[in-house]
Amino acid sequence: MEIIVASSIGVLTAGGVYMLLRLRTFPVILGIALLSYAVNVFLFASGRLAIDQSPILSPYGEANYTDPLPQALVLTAIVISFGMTAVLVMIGLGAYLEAENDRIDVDLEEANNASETGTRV
Amino acid sequence: MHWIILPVVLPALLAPLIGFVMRHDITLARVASMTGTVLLVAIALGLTALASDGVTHIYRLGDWPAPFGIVLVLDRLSALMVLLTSTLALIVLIHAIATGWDARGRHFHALFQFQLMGICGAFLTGDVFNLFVFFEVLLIASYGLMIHSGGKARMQAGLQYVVMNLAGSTLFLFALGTLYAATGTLNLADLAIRVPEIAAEESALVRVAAILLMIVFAVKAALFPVQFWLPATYSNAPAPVAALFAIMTKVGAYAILRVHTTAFGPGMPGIEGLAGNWLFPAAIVTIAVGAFGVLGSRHLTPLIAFSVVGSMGTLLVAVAAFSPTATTAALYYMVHSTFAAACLFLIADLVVTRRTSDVLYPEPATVQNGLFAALFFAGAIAMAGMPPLSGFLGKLLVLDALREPGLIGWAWTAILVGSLLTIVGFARAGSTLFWKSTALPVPQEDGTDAVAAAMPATSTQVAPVMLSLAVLAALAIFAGPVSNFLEETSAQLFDRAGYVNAVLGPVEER
Amino acid sequence: MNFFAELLVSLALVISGVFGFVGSYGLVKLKNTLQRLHAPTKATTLGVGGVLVASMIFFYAKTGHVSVHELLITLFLFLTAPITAYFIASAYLVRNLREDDLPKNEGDFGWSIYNDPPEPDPDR
Amino acid sequence: MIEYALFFASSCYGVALLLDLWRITVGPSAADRILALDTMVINVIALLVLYGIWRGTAIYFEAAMLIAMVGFVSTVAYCRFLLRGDIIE
Amino acid sequence: MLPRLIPHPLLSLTLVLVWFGLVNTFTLGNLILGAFFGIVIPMITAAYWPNRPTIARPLKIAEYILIVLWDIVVANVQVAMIILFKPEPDIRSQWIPIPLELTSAEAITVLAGTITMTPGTLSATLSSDGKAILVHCLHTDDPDTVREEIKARYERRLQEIFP
Amino acid sequence: MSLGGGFLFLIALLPFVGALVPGLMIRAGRNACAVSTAVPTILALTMLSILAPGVLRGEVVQAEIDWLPQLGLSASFFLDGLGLLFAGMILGVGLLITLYARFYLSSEDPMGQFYTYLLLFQGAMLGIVISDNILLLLIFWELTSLSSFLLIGYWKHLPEGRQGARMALAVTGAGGLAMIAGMLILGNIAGSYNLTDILQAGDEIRASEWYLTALVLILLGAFTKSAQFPFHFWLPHAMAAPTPVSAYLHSATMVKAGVFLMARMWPVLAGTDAWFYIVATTGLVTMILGALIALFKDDLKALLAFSTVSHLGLLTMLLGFGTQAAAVAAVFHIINHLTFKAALFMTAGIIDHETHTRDIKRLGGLRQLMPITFLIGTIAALSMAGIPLFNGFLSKEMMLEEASHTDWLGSHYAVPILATLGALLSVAYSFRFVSHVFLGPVRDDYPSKPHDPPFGMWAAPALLALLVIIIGVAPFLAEGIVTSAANAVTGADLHPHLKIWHGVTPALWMSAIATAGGAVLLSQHPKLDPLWNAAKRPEAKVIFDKLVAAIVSTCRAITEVTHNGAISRYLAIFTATSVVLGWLAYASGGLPAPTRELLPVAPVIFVGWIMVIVATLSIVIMHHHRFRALVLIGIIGLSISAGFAYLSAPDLALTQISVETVTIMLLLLALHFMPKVTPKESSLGLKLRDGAIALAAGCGVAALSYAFLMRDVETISGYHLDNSYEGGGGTNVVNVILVDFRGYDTFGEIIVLGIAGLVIFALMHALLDGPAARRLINMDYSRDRSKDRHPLMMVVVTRVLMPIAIVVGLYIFLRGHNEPGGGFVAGLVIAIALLMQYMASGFAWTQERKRIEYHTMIGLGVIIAGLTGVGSWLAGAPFLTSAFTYIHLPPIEEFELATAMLFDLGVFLTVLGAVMLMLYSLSRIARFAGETVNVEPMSFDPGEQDEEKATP
Ligand code: NA
Ligand code: NA
Repeated sequence: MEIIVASSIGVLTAGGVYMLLRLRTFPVILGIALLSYAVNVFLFASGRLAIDQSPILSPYGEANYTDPLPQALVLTAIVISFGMTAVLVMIGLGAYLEAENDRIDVDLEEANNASETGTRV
Repeated sequence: MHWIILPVVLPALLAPLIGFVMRHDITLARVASMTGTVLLVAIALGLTALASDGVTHIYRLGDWPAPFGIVLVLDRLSALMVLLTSTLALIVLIHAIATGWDARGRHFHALFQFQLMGICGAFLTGDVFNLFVFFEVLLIASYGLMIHSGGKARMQAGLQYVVMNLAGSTLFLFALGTLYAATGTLNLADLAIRVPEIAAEESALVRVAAILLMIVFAVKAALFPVQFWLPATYSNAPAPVAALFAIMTKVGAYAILRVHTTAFGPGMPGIEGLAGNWLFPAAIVTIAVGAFGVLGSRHLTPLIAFSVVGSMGTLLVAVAAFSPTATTAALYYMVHSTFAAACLFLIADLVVTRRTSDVLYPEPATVQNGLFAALFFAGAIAMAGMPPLSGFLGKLLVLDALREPGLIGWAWTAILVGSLLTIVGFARAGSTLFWKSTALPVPQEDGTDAVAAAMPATSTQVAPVMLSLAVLAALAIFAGPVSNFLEETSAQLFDRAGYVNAVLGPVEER
Repeated sequence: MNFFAELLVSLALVISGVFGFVGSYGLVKLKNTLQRLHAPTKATTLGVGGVLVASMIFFYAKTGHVSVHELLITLFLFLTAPITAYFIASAYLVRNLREDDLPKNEGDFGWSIYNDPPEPDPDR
Repeated sequence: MIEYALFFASSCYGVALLLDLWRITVGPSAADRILALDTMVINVIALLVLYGIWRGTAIYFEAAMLIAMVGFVSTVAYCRFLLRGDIIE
Repeated sequence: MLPRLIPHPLLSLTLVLVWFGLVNTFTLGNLILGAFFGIVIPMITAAYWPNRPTIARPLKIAEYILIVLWDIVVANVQVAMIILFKPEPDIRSQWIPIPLELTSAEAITVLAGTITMTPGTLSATLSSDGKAILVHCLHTDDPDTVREEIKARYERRLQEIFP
Repeated sequence: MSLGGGFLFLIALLPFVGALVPGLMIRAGRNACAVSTAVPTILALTMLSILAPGVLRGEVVQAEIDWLPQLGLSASFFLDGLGLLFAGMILGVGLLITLYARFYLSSEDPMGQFYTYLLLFQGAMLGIVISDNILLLLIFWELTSLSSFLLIGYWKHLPEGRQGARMALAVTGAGGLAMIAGMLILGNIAGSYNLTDILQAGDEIRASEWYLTALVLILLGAFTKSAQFPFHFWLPHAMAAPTPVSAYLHSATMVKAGVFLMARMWPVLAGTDAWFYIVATTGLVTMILGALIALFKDDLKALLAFSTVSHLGLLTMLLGFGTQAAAVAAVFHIINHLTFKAALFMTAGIIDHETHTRDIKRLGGLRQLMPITFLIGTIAALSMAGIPLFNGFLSKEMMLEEASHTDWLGSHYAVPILATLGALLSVAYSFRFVSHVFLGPVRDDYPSKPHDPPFGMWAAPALLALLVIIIGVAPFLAEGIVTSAANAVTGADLHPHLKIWHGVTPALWMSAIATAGGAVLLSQHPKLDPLWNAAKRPEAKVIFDKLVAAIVSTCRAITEVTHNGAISRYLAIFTATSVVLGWLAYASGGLPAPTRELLPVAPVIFVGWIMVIVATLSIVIMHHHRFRALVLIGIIGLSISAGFAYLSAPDLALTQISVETVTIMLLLLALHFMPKVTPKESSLGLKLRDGAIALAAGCGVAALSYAFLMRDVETISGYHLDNSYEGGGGTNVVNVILVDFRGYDTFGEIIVLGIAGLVIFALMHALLDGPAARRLINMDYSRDRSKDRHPLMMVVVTRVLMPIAIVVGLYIFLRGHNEPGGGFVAGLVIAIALLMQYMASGFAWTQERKRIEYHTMIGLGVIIAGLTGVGSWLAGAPFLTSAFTYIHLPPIEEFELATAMLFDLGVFLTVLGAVMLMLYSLSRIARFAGETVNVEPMSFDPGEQDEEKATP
C-alpha cells in the first residue's frame, strides 16, 4: 500500500510540475490542480496509512484510530487551495480577456516598446 | 489579556463589515478602515510596551495546552513586526485615500484589512501550520490588492504573482508534511525540543523539511534564485499596494529568522549549518541582482523594485550569520528598508501620475518638480544607504556585524559595490526625471497634454511620503535606543530555552 | 447470521457484480456511441441495485434493525440516470449528427436540439 | 461465502473500472468520455457499498451518496458545456 | 392556506422519508426534525416549482412502479445477453420517434425516464414542442411494436396518473 | 560638557539648521537671503574665534554624545590645530563666497536653493574636520559628496552640469565607499572608532596584517576626493558649477578634504614605505600632470582647475614624504593655496561675469579696462607662481627644500628634478594667466564690454589678495596657526620658523630655475599650443562615459535576460532549486531503520492506482484538448476520494469529491470564454527540460513520502483522540480538531474563502469596467449550440432533486461534529444543490426567483465564526474556546448543543456564500457576453400551453 501511495504522489507531482511549466494559463491551472492533489495526499500520508481505523470514536470501547491531525490539516489545505484555485482561474480569465491571448509569459521587450516614448537615459 | 489576539480579530471582524455592509459607501469604508488602522497602531504600541518587559507572552487559542492547540506568542520580535506593519499600513492607507487609489476598484479597504490580519497573524503565531494558514490569508488578500483596478499589464503580472505563490504554497505544504512526518508536531516550541533530539545520522527528513521551508520563505523574501517574480509584481501593483508589499518581503525574512533560529537553530546536530550555508551566498547574489537591476532599469518603478531586491539581499546577508549581533543589524536594516521602499513607491506614484509613463525619459517638468525632486532625492539616499537617513547606519551596522574573515570579503564587497551601483542608478534616474526635464519647453496649457493638465499634489498626498521620511530620520536620530531594543529582541530570539519554557511551561510541568 | 441471509446477500452481490461488469463491457464492445449509451444503465439499475439490496439484507441480518438509507442512493440513481443519459445523448447529437441523420418528427416541430422552441404567446 | 461473493463482485467492478478507463482515454467522442466517467462514478459507488459490507460499517455510506450526487452534477455540467458552452447561463 | 404552507405534499412526504433514510433510525426527534424540513424546504424552494401538477389515483403510482421495476429486471437480462453474446454486426439499432398524448412536463419526464431506465431503449431527445419523443433502441427488428408497447404499457398508465 | 564642547556642537549644527532658512527667506529678497545665510556662518566663526586661542595654545576642545553605542558610533567632536585651521578656512571662505555669490548669481537663478545647498555643504565639510569619530566622519564625508552633487548640478538645465555632478558623485562616492571599508577595518584593529583612540594605536595599526588593505582603501577615498591621479578627471568637469561653487568646493575646501584626511591619519598611517611610495608618488605625478594640462587650457576656470589639481598633488606629495618638516610645509601651503586660488577663481568669475567669456584666446588687454581686477588677479597669480614676497613663494620654497633631499627608489635626483619641473610649469601657467588675460592691447571683440564690477563683487578677492601679501611679507603672523596645525598633524611638538630668507639653498636655485624656465616656456607657448592640441591623449571624460555606459548596458542586459517575464522559466528554476537543495539536504543526513510493515494491497486498490497514473499521464499527453483534460481530472478526483475513504479518512473523501466538483464547474465556466485548445508551441528542448525537472520532482517526492511511510514517529495527536469527546464534545475527531483544537486554522481558512469571493467579485467588476468588456461583447458563440436551452426533463427532476440535496446538506452539517461531515462539506453540498437549479433553469432565472445576498452571507459567516470566538471572552476564556452541553427534553431523545456548531455554521455560510459569489461573478460576465435571461424555467412547457388553450 505504501508503495502505491508514494508512487501515486510521485506521478501526480511529476505531472503537476510538467503542466505547471507550460506556456499557457489553462495547462498551468491544471498543473496547480494536479499538484494540490499530490500535496494533499502527501500531507495525509504524513499521518501514515491505516485501513478501517477512521478517527470516529466508536461507542464500543477501545479501538485503533489513525492519526486524525493530518486529516484535519489536509481538509484545511483543500479548502485553501480551492479558494486559491478559484482566484487563479478568474485572474487567468481576466488576463486572457485583457491581453487577448492566454500566454502566461509576458514579453517584456514588447511591453517596453509599447511604453517607449523616447531614447534611454 | 486578550491583547495578543486583537491584531488579528480586529481586522478580521472589521473587514467583513467594510466589505459586505459598507461596500456601496466608499466614505464610510474609508472612515472605518482608517479608524481600524489607527486602532491597530495603538494596539501594536500596547503590545510593544507589553513585550518590552522581556517576558514571552503566550495566548492559548481555544484554551488548549501547547503543543496540542495553537498558541500565539508575543515576544519583542513579533511585537516589533506588528508595530512595523501597522505603522506602514497607516502611511499607505493615507496615500491610498488621498490619491483616490482605493476608489479605482472594488473592495480595496476590505482586502486591505484582511491583508493586515494575515500579516499580523503570521507574525504572532507559534505554530508552523498556522503560519501557513496566515501566509495564505495574506497572500490571497495580496492577490486582490495586486490586481486592484485591473488593466492588462497588471492582470498579467498579477497572474504570474499568483502562480508563483501557489507554487510556493504547495512547497510549503510538502515541507510541513515532511516536518510532521519527521517530528510528529507542528508547534515551534515543541519542534525546538524535538529537532535537537534527532541524531545527525537520522536527520534526513528533518533536514529536507528545514531546507524546503527555507526556500518557501526565500520566495517571499525575494532571495536569489527565487526573486525573479518580484520586480514585475511590485512595479505593476497599484502604488499603495506596492508600498504595502514592502512588508511582505519582510514576512519571509521574519519567518526565516523565527523558524530557523527556534526550530532549526544553530547548534542542533540534525540540521547543523544547513540554513546559513545556502542563505549567505544566495543573499550575496541577491544584492548583485538588485544593484544590476537598479542601474539597468528602463523604468522608474522596476528600478525601485530592484532596489527592494537589493535591500533584501543586504538584510538576508545579515540574517544568514544567525548571530545575535548580526540579527540586531538585520532587524534595524529591516525596519529601515521597509519604510524606504514604501516611501519611494509613494513618491514614484506622485511623479508617474503626472507623467505620460514611468519610462526613464525626460518629459517637460511637471508641477512641483522641485518638491518631487527633493522627495525623490531623500528617498533615494535612504534606499542607497547614504547619510543622513537611517540607511547609512543600517549599512554600517550590517558591515560591522559581519566580521568573520570568511564573510568580510564577499559581504563587504557586495554591499559596498552594490550601494555604489544603486547610488549611480538613482542619480541617473533622478537627473533624468527632474533635472533634464527642466531643459525641455513646458507644453502649452491646451489641456491636451497629460503633463500640462496634471494637478499639483495636495498636502495630504505628500503627507505619507513626508511621514515615512520622518520615520527614517527618527530611526537615524534615535538609532541608539532603537538598537538597544533590537539588541534585546535578538537576544530573546536566540534564547531558545526561554521560548520553550514560556510556551510549553517549565520542564517539570510538561 | 443465518445461512439463508448469507445466501441472499451473496446472490445479490454476484448478480450485481455481473451486471456491473456487463455495463462496462458494453461500453468497450459496442461500436457506436449511442449503442454504448445503453450499457451503463445495467450498472446503474441491477448493478448498484444488487449491492444495495445485499447491504440492506446484510445489515438487517447483522444488527437486527432495518437499514433504509440504501434506498436513498437507489432513489438518487433512478432520478438522475435518465437525465444523465438524455444529456449525453444530446451532447452526442449536437456534436456528431445533423438533424437529417435522424428520422423526421411527424409533429409540426423538429427535435428540440436543432430547433428553437415555439414562441410562448406574448400575452403570457 | 459472503467473502467470496464480495471478492467476486469487487473484482467485477475493478475490471469494469479498467474498461471505463480505456473508454475515457480512447474516446473517440467527448460524449463517450463523459459516459465512461459517469459509469466510473457508478462503479465506485458500488465499490464503496461493497467495502461498507466487507467492513460491516455504514461510515462509507455518506461518501457513496455524495459521490452519486456530485457525479450527476458534474456529468450534467460536462454535457451542458458541450451543448451550450455556458453551464449555468 | 394549506397549499401555500405545503405547496407540494408529495415532495414534503419524500423529504421526510429522505430524512429517515439519512439518519437511518426512527425516533421522535428525527420525526419532528424531518417534518420540519419537509415543510420548510419546499416553502423556500417553492419559487422554483411554480405550477402544481395534479395527481389523481395515487394507487396507480404503486402499480406503475412495480411494473417498471419488473420490466427493468427482465430487460436487463435481455440486454445483457445481447451485449455479452450477440456478435457486434448483428446488433441492429433503431431510431424510434414516438408522438405523445401526455402534456404535463412531469408526466413526460417520468415517461422518458422509464424508457431510459428500462434497458434496450433510451429517450434521446424531445421535439421542441414536447409533443414527441425520440427513442433510440439498442436492438429490434420492428420498431412499431416497441413504440406500441411503450405507449400502451407506460404512457396510458401515466395519462391516468397525471390527467 | 564644557562650554567649548557646547560651542563645538553648535558649530557643527548651525549650518544644517541655517540651511532651512534661505529657502524661506528668498521671498524676503536676495539680500535678506544672503544675510540669513551669512548669519550662521558668522556665529560659527565667532564661536570658533573664541575657541581659537586655547587651541593655538595646544589645548584640544572635545565634546561627545552617545549615538549608536552598539556600533561604536558617537556624535563626538574635537577641535585641535588642524581642525581649527580647516574650520577657519571653511567658515571664512564660506562667508566670502556668500557675499560674492550674492552678486554673481543672476536673478533667474533660484538663490534660496543655492544658499541652502551651500550651507549643507559647509556643515558637512565642518563635520569632517571636527569629527572625533571616524564613523561620524564617514557620514559627513558622504554628505559632502551629496551636497556637492547638488551644487555642481545647480544649473539643472545644462547637460555639463548634470554630467559633471553625476561624475563627481560616482567617483567621490566610490572612493567614499572604499573608505568606509578602510575605516571599519581601522576601527576593528584599534578596537574603537574614536579618532583620538585610533591616533593612539598607530604602531598597532601599522603592525596589523590588515594595514595595507586599510591604507589602500582609505587612500582611495582621499585620492578621489582630492582629485589625485588617476582620479583627477572629475574636477575640471565639476567646473560646470557656478564659479562661487568652484571657488569654494574645488579650490578651498572639498578637494582639500582628501588632503585633510591624509593629514589627520598621518600619525597612524604615515611613516611606512607603502605610505611613502603610494602617497608621495601619486602626489608628484599629479602635481606635474595637473600643471602641464593647466598650461594648455584656454578656459580660465579649466586652467585654474588643473592648477588646483597640481597643487593638491603638491600637498599630497609633501604629506607622502612623511617627514615633520614636509608636514609643516604642507600645512603652510594649504593656507597659501587657499588665499591665492580662491582669489583667482573669483577673479575668473568676475572676468566671465563682465566679458561673458572665459576663453583666454578671446581675452587680453583687460588691464586698462578693469584695473582693480587686474591688480587682484596679478597678485594672486604671482603668488601661485611662487614669486618672492607673495605667500606662495614661501611654501613652495619649503616644498623644494624637502624635495631636494628626498630619495626615491635610491635615486637622489628623481624627486628634486621632477619637483622643479612642477614648479616650472606652475610658473608658466601663472604668468600665462596674467599676460594672456590682462596684458597686451585692448581688443574690441569682447562678447561684452567689460569694466570693474561693483565693490561687493571684488571685495572678497581683494581681501584674499591682501592676505597673500601680508603673509608673503610677514609670514611669522601665520606661525601660530601653522604650528598648532602641524603639531596636530605630526603629533609632535614643533616650533617651525617661517622666514622669507633662508639663505642660498638648493631650494632657491631650484625655484630660480623654475621661474626662469617658466618664463621661457610661456614665450614658446604659441608654438607649443598647436602641437599639444594635435597630440593624441586619452580623454578622461570619454573613457569614463564609455565605462559607465558599458556597465549600465551590461547591467541592463543581465537584468533583462534574467528577468524577462517568463514565469515558466522562473518556476522551472524554483522547482529545480527545491529538488536539488532538497536532495542535498536529504543526502547529507541519514534515516533510521524502517519500523513499519507494508500494508497489504487489495486488487481493487491496484486498479485505483492504475486509474490515477493513466489519468495523469493522459492529461500530460493530451492537455492540448482542454475539455478532455478536464474530464480526465475527474478520474483523479474520484480515485483519490475513494482512496481517502479506503484509508480511513471519510471526511477527506467527502470534502475532496465535493471540492473537486465545484472546481471543475469553475474551470468549465472559465473555459467557456477561453480557447478550447492549447497550441503546441513548446520546443522539444523545452519539453525535455520540463520533463526532466518534473521527473526529478516526482521521484523526490515519492522517495520522501516512502521514507516516512515506513517509519513511525510519536505524534501529538494522541491527545486529540483522548480529549475529543470529553473536551471537545464530538466523536468525529477530525471535525473536533477543525472546529476546536485547531479552530483558529479553520477561522483563517474560511477567511481565505471569503477573500477569494471578494477578489473574484472585484475582478469581475474590474473586467466589466475595462476594455475586456468590449471583447466580451464581441465574443460570438456561432459554433453549433443546442437549441434546447433548459431541457424539460432536467427542470422537472431538479424540482425534486434539489430539495433532497438540500436535506442531505443539512444532514451532513448537523452530524458533522460526531460523524463524517461538517460545515464545509455541507456548504459545498448545498452549493451543488443550487448549482443543479442553475444548470436546470439558468442562474439569472433562479436569481430572479429568489435573491440571496452572497456578500452578506460571506460577511455573516465570517462574523458569526469570529463572534463565536470572541464570545468565549465573556467566559474569561481565550479566543475560540468552545463549550457544549447535552439537552434532554422528553419525549425527544437527548441531543447536543455546542458553540463549535455555531462556529461551523459560520464556516457553512462562508463557504456557501463564497462559492455562490464566484458563480454569480462568472454568470455576470457571461450575460455581459450576450447571454439573454430566460423568462421560463424550461425551454418549452407543453403543459402550460395546454392550460392556455383550456382557459380562453
Ligand atoms: Na476544513
Ligand atoms: Na471546516
